[in-house]
Amino acid sequence: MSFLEDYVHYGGCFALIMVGLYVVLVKSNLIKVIIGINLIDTGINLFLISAGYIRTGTAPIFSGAAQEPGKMVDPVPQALVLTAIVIGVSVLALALSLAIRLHGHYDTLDLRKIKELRW
Amino acid sequence: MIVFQLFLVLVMVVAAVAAAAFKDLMNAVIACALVSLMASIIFYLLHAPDVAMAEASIGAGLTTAIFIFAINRTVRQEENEEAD
Amino acid sequence: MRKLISVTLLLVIVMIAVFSVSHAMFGAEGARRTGGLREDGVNFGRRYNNRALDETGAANVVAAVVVSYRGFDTLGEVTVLFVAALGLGALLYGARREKNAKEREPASLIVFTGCRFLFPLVLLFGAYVLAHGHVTPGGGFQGGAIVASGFVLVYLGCRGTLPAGRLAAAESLSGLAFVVIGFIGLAVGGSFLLNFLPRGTPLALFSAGVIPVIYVAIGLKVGSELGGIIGNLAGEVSE
Amino acid sequence: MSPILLIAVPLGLAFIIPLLALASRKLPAYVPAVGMLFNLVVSLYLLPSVLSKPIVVRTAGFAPPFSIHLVAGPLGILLAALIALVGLLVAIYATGYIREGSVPRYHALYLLLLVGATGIVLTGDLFNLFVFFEILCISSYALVGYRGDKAGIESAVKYLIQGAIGSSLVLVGIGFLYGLFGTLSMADIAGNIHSVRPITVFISMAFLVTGFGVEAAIFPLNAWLPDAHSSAPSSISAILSGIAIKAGLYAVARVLFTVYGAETFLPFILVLGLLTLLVGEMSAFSQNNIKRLLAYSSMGQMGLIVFALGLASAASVEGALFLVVSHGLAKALLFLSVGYMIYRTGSMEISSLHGMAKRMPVSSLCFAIGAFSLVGLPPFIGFPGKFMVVRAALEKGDALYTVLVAIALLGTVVEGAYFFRIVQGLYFKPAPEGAVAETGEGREAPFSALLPACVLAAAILVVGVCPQILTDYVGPAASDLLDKAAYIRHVLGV
Repeated sequence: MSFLEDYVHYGGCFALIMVGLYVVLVKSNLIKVIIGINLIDTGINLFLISAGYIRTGTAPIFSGAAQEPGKMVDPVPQALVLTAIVIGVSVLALALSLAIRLHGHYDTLDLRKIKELRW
Repeated sequence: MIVFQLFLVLVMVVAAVAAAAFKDLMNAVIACALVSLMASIIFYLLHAPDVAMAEASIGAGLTTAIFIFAINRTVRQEENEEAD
Repeated sequence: MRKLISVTLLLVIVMIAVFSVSHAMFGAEGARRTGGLREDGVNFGRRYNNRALDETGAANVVAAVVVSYRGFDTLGEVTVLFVAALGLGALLYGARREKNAKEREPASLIVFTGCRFLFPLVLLFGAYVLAHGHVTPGGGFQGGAIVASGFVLVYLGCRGTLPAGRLAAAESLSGLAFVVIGFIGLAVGGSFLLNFLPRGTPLALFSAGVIPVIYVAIGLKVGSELGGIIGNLAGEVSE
Repeated sequence: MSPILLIAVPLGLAFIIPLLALASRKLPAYVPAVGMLFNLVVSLYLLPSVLSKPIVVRTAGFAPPFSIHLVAGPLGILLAALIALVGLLVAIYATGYIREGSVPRYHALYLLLLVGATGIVLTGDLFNLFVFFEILCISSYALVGYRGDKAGIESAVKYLIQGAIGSSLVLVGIGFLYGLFGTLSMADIAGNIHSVRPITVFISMAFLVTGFGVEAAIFPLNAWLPDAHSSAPSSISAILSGIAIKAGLYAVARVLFTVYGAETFLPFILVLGLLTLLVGEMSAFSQNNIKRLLAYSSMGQMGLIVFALGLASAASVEGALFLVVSHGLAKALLFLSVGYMIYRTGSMEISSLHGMAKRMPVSSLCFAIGAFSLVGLPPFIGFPGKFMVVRAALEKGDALYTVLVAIALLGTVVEGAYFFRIVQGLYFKPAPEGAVAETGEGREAPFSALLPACVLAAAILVVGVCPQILTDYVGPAASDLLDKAAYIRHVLGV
């Protein structure tokens, strides 16, 4: 049971990253590919947070009552993930605007049909 | 507790697979939002309330809205895959 | 064929990843059990947890890390969002007119009234979250995102448009405020983004020196940028 | 004079641009030039003082490694000066060249791209490196698609998908490193790198190098490069070829040499560089599109630089850095001079450039200078760089290296062949039918385009004639990259 408790998050995040990578590699619809990138981002965020997790820990916030700083989980991955989430949204928004322009030019989002330049 | 976490992770992974499998992009986006929502609850359980808030508002909320606006301006159905 | 190659590749990566996570000292949990290597003087997380309250005055250690210790990252990250908003505007510049031609039907009265009622409340909640980032969970990004979701409400429910000029001005001014605060720190104490205001008593609203000020600037910037992004994608920003 | 000004001042200026755009339509075009002029002055002022000892800048008032720190060593400041110089000249070029689209946004994005590149070369923190890397990447995705035509949007999509996967890999690598060491400072990680099993460290290194390698266009990861560089506006092609891939390569080199000190990994890098070189030059040889040809030639030159880095002796790294500077200047010159030729003729076919020397003599001369410099002819800046690399490879004394450098020189011969073909076309072939007859076509490029091109050409000639100007700085920069112990000592102050 302890083993499961240690690795359940890692399992989940690697599964997410793999599903995302699979979508990016195999699917040919651009919006599907962007969904894949989004899944990868979520998976990586989960991975970073899991790396900072302590099973007996508390949230890294001092709230009134005296708390032991030694028991808090690692705050740095949380800060990194806050940054990573916003970066992920930025890339996503830009990708979707590109998808809109691409659709305007070709009337399709199927990357196999878009062969102006060689892939 | 561990059962709950296991359940959340399972739902998340299933939703991700569903997001990959749906042909209707709108459904795929909703599944994607579900992934983010589950991730946000897991973040909270991992003692990261700040990240949980950010993921819930940005990941599950705004991202979905952005996707839906973009799908409205393009196409909703994924093309059928040819055998390759 | 493509599927087969992809799946094999992915399996290989999974094996590698699992192998390296199973390392005994991996992550904070591994550190707790093995001790070693990561005393206070080496490990970021433990040091910040121990000293952040004294050094920055912020009860929320994550806020202290985001704004103070790694404030430069946050400046860069706000810039990334700025870049995305600019890039989106530049890319959709030519394409904006085409879809606006067809009028959308107006929302029903109930939706319209509901949105008008909710919009100020959403903004208020966003402002609360972004101003209290240093004492409770929340802060600039979360608050900004909530403000932006208020804009989504306006686009969807009230069929409203936001003037691009004012959004751009809010973006610029809040970004400038961030940089200027950084420069004041450089001028006062010789270090960019230095916390030059008094720390105050922990857990009060006016504590932690410069952290809430920066968080408000971040919140405004994130809110206006995400709002602009959504408006551009929805084709609802008036130039 | 703190090196942080190199990042913060242009950033502040970029934030002002949308405000200025509300007030005036013309004003934003001059902001990037102002910012880069400032950067050039500051970095040249700092350059002599960092040669002996790097300046370590702390942020938020906490000592390294416990806050983000910048490490302004000779390498960082040298590259920052290069970025500022090329950025300034291309910014001047763009004031006249960019007319259509959302012009203020173009200039803001352009300035932010340069901020990202400057941040990459100056930072001493791994995650901060990632953030600046993202600024660079995202602004270049947007700028590649800036014109909104079919080719631009399509190549931007390609670039974005590959780049996004690359940055995801970087983030995974950073996660592994943080999990293992609990620190993000590059110097701190470098000091502890031998305390864990090598295989575990290797995994994170593979992620990081692959991720940064996408931007650096190292061989198997470079599918986006020819499309992106050829479809972007010419001013952006100049920056992408001259600056952006160099910044990616800097990230790879910094991670490999400083963080990991990966000596055993270097032969692999060497071979990859050689492959990149050969693939790039061979593909360039068969191109009919001038901008695609230049893009593939960038790939070839990057291959040579990676090859030189892979040799990892002090002399070869000096040669590599010299090549970085020379290729940055020469490739920017080529794209700038070709920009108005394409604009005037409306075609990117090489055959349409025939006889250009009569119609646009200055641009053609600049093109020829850039081309000869890339090939490595003696009076130009490309020659000392290539010479240094070849000499360093021969100094290794191993027959294997001699063979490898011979293969690399073969690539140079191919490069010479196609560049001479183009220059011959420019000067000695008759113009295509009907080209001269059209009104206004024979005009030379405007002054705002000729000035940067002439300055670049002059720089190429001057440094080519007396390379000591540069070699004085390249030496300390190379040791900055190679001497891991000194880097750790300077940053952590032990």
